[in-house]
Amino acid sequence: MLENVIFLVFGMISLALLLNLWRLLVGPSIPDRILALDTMFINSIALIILYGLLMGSPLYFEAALLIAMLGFVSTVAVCKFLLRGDIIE
Amino acid sequence: MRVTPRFSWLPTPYRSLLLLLVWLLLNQSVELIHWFFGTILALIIPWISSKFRDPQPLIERPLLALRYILRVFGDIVTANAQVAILILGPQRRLNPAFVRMPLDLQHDLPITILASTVSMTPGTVSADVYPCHDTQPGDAEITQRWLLIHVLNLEDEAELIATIKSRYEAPLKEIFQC
Amino acid sequence: MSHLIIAPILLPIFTALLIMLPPIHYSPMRRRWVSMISTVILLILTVCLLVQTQQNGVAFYALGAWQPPFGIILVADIFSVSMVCLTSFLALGAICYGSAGEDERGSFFHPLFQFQLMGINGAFLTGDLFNLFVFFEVLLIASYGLLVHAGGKNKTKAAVHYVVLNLAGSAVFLFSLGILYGTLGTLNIADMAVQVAKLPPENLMLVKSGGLLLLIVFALKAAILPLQFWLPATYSAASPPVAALFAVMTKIGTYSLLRVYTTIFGEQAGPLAGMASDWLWPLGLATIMLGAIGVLASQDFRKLVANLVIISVGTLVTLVSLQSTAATSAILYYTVHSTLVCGALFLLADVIGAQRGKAGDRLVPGRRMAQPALLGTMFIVAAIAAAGLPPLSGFVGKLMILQAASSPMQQILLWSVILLSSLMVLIGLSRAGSVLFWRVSGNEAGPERVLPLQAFALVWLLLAAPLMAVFAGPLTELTFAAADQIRDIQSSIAIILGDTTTFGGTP
Amino acid sequence: MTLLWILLLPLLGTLVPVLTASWRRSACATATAIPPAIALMLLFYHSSAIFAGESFRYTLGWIPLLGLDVSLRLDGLAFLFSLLILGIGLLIILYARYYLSEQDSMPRFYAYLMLFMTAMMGIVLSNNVLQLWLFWELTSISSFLLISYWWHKSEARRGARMALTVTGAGGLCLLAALLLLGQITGSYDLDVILASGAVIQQHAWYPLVLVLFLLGCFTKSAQFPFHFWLPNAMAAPTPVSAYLHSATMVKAGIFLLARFYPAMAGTELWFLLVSMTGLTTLLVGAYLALFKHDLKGLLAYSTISHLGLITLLFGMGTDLAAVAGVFHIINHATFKASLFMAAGIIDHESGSRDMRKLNGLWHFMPITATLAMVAAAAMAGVPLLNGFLSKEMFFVETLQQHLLGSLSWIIPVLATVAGVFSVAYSTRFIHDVFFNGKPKGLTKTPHEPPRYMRMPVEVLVVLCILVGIAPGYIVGDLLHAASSAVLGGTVPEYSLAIWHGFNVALLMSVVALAGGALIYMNRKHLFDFQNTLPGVDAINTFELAMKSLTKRCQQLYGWLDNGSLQRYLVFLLSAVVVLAGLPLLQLDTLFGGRPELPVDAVNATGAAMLLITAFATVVFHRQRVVALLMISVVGLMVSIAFTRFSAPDLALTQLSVEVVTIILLMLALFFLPHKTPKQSSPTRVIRDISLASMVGVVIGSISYAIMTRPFNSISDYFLANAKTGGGGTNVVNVILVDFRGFDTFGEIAVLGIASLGIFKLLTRIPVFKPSSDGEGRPWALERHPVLLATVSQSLLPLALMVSVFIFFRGHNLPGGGFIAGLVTAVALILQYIAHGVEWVKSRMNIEYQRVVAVGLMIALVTGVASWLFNKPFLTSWFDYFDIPLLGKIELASAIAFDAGVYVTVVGSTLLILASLGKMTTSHRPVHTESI
Amino acid sequence: MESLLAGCIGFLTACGVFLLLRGRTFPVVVGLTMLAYAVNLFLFSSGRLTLQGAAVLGTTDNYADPLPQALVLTAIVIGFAMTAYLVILAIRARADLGNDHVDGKLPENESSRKESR
Amino acid sequence: MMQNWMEWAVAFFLLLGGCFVLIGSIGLSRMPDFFMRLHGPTKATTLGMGGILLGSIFYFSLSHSVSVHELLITIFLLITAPISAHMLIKTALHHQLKAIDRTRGERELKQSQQEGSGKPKKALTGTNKP
Ligand code: NA
Ligand code: NA
Repeated sequence: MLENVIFLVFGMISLALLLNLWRLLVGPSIPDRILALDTMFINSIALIILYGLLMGSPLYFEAALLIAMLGFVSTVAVCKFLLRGDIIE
Repeated sequence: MRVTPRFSWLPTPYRSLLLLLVWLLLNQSVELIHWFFGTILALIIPWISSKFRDPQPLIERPLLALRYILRVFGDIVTANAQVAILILGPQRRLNPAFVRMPLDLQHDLPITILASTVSMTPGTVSADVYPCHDTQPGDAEITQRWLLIHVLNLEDEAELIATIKSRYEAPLKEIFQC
Repeated sequence: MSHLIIAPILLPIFTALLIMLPPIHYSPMRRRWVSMISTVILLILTVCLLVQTQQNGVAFYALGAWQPPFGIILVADIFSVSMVCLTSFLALGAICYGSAGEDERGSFFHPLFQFQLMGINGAFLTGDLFNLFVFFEVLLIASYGLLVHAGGKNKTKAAVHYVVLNLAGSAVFLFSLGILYGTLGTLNIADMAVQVAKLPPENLMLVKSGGLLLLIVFALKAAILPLQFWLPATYSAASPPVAALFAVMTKIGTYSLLRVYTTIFGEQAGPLAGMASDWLWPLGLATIMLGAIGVLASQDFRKLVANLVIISVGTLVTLVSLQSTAATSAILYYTVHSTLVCGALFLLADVIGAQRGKAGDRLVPGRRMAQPALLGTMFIVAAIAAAGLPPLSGFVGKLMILQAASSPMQQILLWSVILLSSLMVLIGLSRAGSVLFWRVSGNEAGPERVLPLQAFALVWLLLAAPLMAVFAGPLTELTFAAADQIRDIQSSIAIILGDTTTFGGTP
Repeated sequence: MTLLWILLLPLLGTLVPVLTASWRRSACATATAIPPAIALMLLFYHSSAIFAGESFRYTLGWIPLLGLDVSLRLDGLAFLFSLLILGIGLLIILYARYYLSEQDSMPRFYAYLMLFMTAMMGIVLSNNVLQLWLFWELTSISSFLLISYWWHKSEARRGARMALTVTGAGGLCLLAALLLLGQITGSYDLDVILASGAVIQQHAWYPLVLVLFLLGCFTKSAQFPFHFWLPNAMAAPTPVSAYLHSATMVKAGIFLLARFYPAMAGTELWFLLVSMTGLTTLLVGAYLALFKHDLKGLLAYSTISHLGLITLLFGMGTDLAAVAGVFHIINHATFKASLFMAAGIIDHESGSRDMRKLNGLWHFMPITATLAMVAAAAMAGVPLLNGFLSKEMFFVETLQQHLLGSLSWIIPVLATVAGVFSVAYSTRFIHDVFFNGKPKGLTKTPHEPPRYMRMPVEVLVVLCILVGIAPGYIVGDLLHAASSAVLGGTVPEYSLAIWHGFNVALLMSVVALAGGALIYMNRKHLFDFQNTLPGVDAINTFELAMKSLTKRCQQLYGWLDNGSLQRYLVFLLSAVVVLAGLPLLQLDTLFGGRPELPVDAVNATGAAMLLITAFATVVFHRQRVVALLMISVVGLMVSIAFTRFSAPDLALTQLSVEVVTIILLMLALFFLPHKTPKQSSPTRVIRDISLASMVGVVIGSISYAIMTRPFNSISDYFLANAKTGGGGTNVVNVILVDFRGFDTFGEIAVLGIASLGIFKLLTRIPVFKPSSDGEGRPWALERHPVLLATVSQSLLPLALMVSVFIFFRGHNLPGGGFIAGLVTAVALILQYIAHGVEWVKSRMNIEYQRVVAVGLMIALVTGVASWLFNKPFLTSWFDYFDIPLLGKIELASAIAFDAGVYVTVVGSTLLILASLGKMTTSHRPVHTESI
Repeated sequence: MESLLAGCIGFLTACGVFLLLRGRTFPVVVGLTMLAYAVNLFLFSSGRLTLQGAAVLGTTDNYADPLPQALVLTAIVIGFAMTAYLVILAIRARADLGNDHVDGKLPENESSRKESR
Repeated sequence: MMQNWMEWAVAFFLLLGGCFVLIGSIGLSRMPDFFMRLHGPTKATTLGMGGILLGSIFYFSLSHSVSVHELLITIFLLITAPISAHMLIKTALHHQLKAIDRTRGERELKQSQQEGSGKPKKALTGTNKP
């Protein structure tokens, strides 16, 4: 029963990812795209956690953790770039 | 409010506590050895990174802080539910708005916490804090600052501001005694 | 277990790090001297290693004590060690020249130089294909850094081309590594040779495409037609000592070609044996001709020298395709000769350019030189050697090359190309010399003089030409020994993988 | 051994003038003359034995594996030439002492001269053909130096280069010929080759060999049609002309003909090529000589024609002809050298060589005039002079031969015609210079030269006369010895008598003398006729040819290489398609039989996202920020794929590297245009698309073929030994730090070096700081948003904690030094982003390049430490310790190595990003040199 | 699955190559980055695909081939270093040569009009 | 029994999380202007992630030993998500993205941006500084 649930959730997240992708592609503005990217990062955390569940192995936790950290940094960096051009000033 | 830490070797006790917790979480064990190394790291790392910390008001009312956190968690759940409904519901019923809210808080840390809370909770995202000032060491200029909020579906501006002030800003002033 | 084998890799990086750290890195003088002294030590060590190898035959160094084919190994045979010797010999000249002041025209000259040495020596010594990739990258990244030393538009422009091309090349290298590992299941070169021998037929063609991708990689490094266009701009833009050191970089490409296609795809490789020769032979000859054309087309001396490098590469590649002991031994001798001569010529171009004022090394009338006799003599020596005229090393090299051709077909093609190209080189060099030294405008010379260190560097490199001719007897014995050794795959495999390993399948 | 000394002495002689440069001129000259003088004595010391028909050998091993040894042989022919080279050489030294002016550098001249002398001696003494070739080329080089001695004169430079080019080309042909000879006979030893004439002439390649060989000889000996370089070599100082271009170097080709006579001569082909070339040269030279107004020009062409004569003699293939040839070599050397020196004297003392100006010099320099006249008479073949004798023999031979069958009579006729012209130009040389009225427009009044400048001429002229009167006594033995050497033993009967009675040959001589005089008298018409002919200036033609060659090469090169990177890349990628694609065509099926894994919806989604975003990156590549966002999704998907296919370490690394790359690219984008202008033409785009898709197809199919093939690799060993041998359960990490730690060592070296190079690139860079973004929007005013600043401060310790955790677990679980390092670096970069460089620098002032160095040093030292235990570099060590209360902990050398990795990564990443960031701030990186 | 991955690798390669052939430095950098992704996947796939087989001892019974993973790790790091260098070099070239064309000079057709920034 | 109960919990949390994640993305895709799109991801996602992470915590706690480190990710997201949103909305404001017309308080917003530009900036130079 749990497997089915997991697959169902997989489906939801895949759908979510595709919606993000849609937003990423159509934009229209760059902030929209960044928002989509950021969301994508977060959703992919969910994806990886689910993999961990599916494979029953905790080995993928760090990947998720890293995405959480690094996704934030890259979003911030892009925003800083759009705001100031010079992200390390 | 107090900015200078109680012990020089332990600049940020609560942060160290948090770090120890994090270490235990990471290693997923409460064995002695992890307590040992965790403590060491929890002491060393804040000490190393203390240079990278501008003087901020310290937590004076830990229990209050704990209550605040719990309350926020509660609000998050409700907020998410509301937003979910708003999102799924018809859009024309939504009436978004930008709201400017005067801040009684003056220091960066509390303001940050407040802004984050606002972003987490009912249909609001804190957009900006202004007038901005670069947080350079030394110049802690105290000015009246505003919080700009975007609301997904605004019924009553005054009420919203009132809730935020009473529910979040006031406790924060309490916690940091500022 | 002699650690001497790995010294040529570790000493340079140690020196580089030493130079980057206090207290050395504070003063230019300290950086210089540490760098030079360490290079001298390197030379001594490599010579010792050569002697050792000559006495004890092929030896390998299992890093981390993990036995091949599982761990990475360094292989010391006469050929590889001779290349390492060559590198350190050349390096000493270049580093001395650089220490005459060029090194202070930019940051990190000596560290980068030493890193480059590490990379080159590693590439020569390693017995593991992926490790070869790693060392390629080491020497490449160091060369990127050195290429832009002392700045300038030309350097930047050349660097962009050089870097992008080599990045693409590295990608190709990785593709081919993937193919070879995915089909042979190993990375140790000797073991690959064994695996190729017992390859199931359905994998043959995959391995072939992998092997030919390697050919592209090495061709790019070696600058073989049609992948040689980057070379003239790059080498002529680089700062003199760097260009001098670069003279050996193309040889890494040719060396790797030799290594891979005599070992992995050697006689034992059955259907794949000598699969590269069909491509290398025509391309090599074409490269020689193109280099010769370039020599005549060059409008400044550095470009001319760069084209000499291309000719030498073409010659070596052609020899690689011959796959015979005589050819291999010719490769070794000619590599050493051409590398040193071209290195010297790059340095010479610089001092000449400096003394000719605005004209620089462009082939136009220029200011009278301050030391025409000294530079003229050096030029003539270098030119004679480069043109393969007697009595210097080039002549011996040419004899070896011409004698390496065995079948009539080879003789007709190889000889005509070689002889024609050397005639063109003769014409080009005599033109260059007469313009540079004889077409002077005005009578007063400039203030520039050759500095002692520069003079030493030039003499050091140029002395090789006569010496290699005088001692050609023992040297040719050495090269033939090296050729026999490198071509006797069976026994080197027996040494590396233990006698138990034998070729299955079709020998 | 003495043979070696005969060769070595002139070589040492090259040093003498250099060492004695500071001495007085005469002293220097004398010193220079000593070594060849000794050599000459040594030579004479052998003379009796040589005349007795002996020959000497000397061999010294040099490069046995190439069949090249120092191998000398002294026989009659070698003796004769050595005599000429050394003897005339000595005279030239003496002559040059007075000829060269004060501002000419005499030591340089002597040095070159001695070098040339060495080379010539080497040729004539060689007993190994490779060694012979060595010296042959050496003569070309040294003659280049001598001709260009007055390098400030353009004609000297051009003449020198022309001579070098022509003779150099010939030399290369000769080399080919000699190598082929060596292969045919199986030895490069001259004795062997000469002994195996039959084998050579039967061999299929004989024609090729002969042609190449003759090309070598003819270019050197200025035979038609390669004669043109010789007159232009007259730009050289006269001693050089006298020595190289009359007596010695031009004779080298003849020498080769003589030397290889036994091996090569005697065939139809030999006769045809050699004699016809000789005949043509004889005529052309003789004819053209008459019209040269330049004294040396006249002598040059006469030399050409005499060389032709000798060639013709050797071409006839009869023994007597050969003897005559040898004899004429001697005679020509004597009179022509003396004539050149006389011409030099005239030039030297009257300031001109133009016969239109030079007239009636008899009154100014009677003695020189007499000498010149005698020599000229010898050249014309006047009886009682040496020239007459050899020319008689020549005429006789022309009558003896029947090589052209019924047309054989043509040869003597043409020979006579040539004789006529040679008389004519000799007459002109005498009359037009020493008589024929008064000198016109000379810069100075001519007078006799210094005593010793004239002496060499006197010596040679005396020789001419002596030989002419008493040939038997003077040159009998020499000629016999030389001829026997040429013919390989058997010398035919010949008499050196002056008077053979009335015969056709005598008649021919008479006709020649009379006709010559006749022609000279009414030369006017001939000159007019000649002027109507279009004159070809060899030197300009040559220069033009060279120029056009260069131009052609430049055009061709420019056409191949237009300096466009895109073209180079197209070559590279096409090579990939061809070389990797062709084998695939022979691969019958891609699928290798290994069952495929099932595809589920999620993977499909992931793949779809990967493909779409990759495509979007291409589509949006001109809006750079958007492209960046797209490609970061690609990277994210790739790392998710790694996660999916059970490579967590890869996923982690890919992720962290990607984020750093994105940050880097955005830093870069600040200094680059934010949009790419549209530029590629449609055709270009189509070309690129097709090439790209071909590469993609090839790579894709290969990877499919590999993935579906059964596989066994060395990896099982790693799985088996990771725990026991490497002390870790994360096999990938154990491979990285232990099994293949050396790769990692190189890898972090690359990272460190890259950061150094980047630092280098960024110093003294002229930055362009845009004031607004792509749409021309001015930048926002707030530099460091409060919220971000505050949060990033509190994130730092958290991130450090995490990286410590990742570092330590790496050995047993996914993670390790590299990833930990990147996490730390990113956390610090976040501080840079949130607070700016100044803020960070004021808190942490470290020179990152030192951090890099320290990191690498840690790794290096860890590796070397294993030497202490007499283990190879990077041999790992680990052990488990039981600490009371705390429990069991593992210590491993791999951890120290990984620490090195960690520090290097942090250092390099920060060095790269921070120094890029620093660029825009007020302060520059620490080293302020140019890059 | 293999065919899907192979297709992705091929497509990534194609896209990377196309961008690599553009005339400006930045697209070239992006192209090389994408090519690097393709290369990494390719090299990784040479060890064949395994599900639920992370090469951590004791976590599973069929391990993925760890060697290619190690190789890819090295390749990633080296690729990062190289890309970084190229990026900075692009900046340098823009600063030195005044434009961001890979040949340092704008092609004739647009050298006339001002480069868009 | 206990086991079963835990499984139900896992399923519940996972489904909850999945739904919220999906809803967040739906909001992202269908909201009319940027500012409204922002709400979905920043909120729904936090709870969605929380749900999934809780699910994972329960799952591993029942299958393996107790596993709570997913909490870390939650903490991280709670700290960072608002800041990302903040930076994004700042960017949007800087890019002067249009909110839909019926958005109230945009006038004050413009005004605020004027105020925001309090002190002039020194760092802004458009000139080529060698
Ligand atoms: Na800055
Ligand atoms: Na900056």
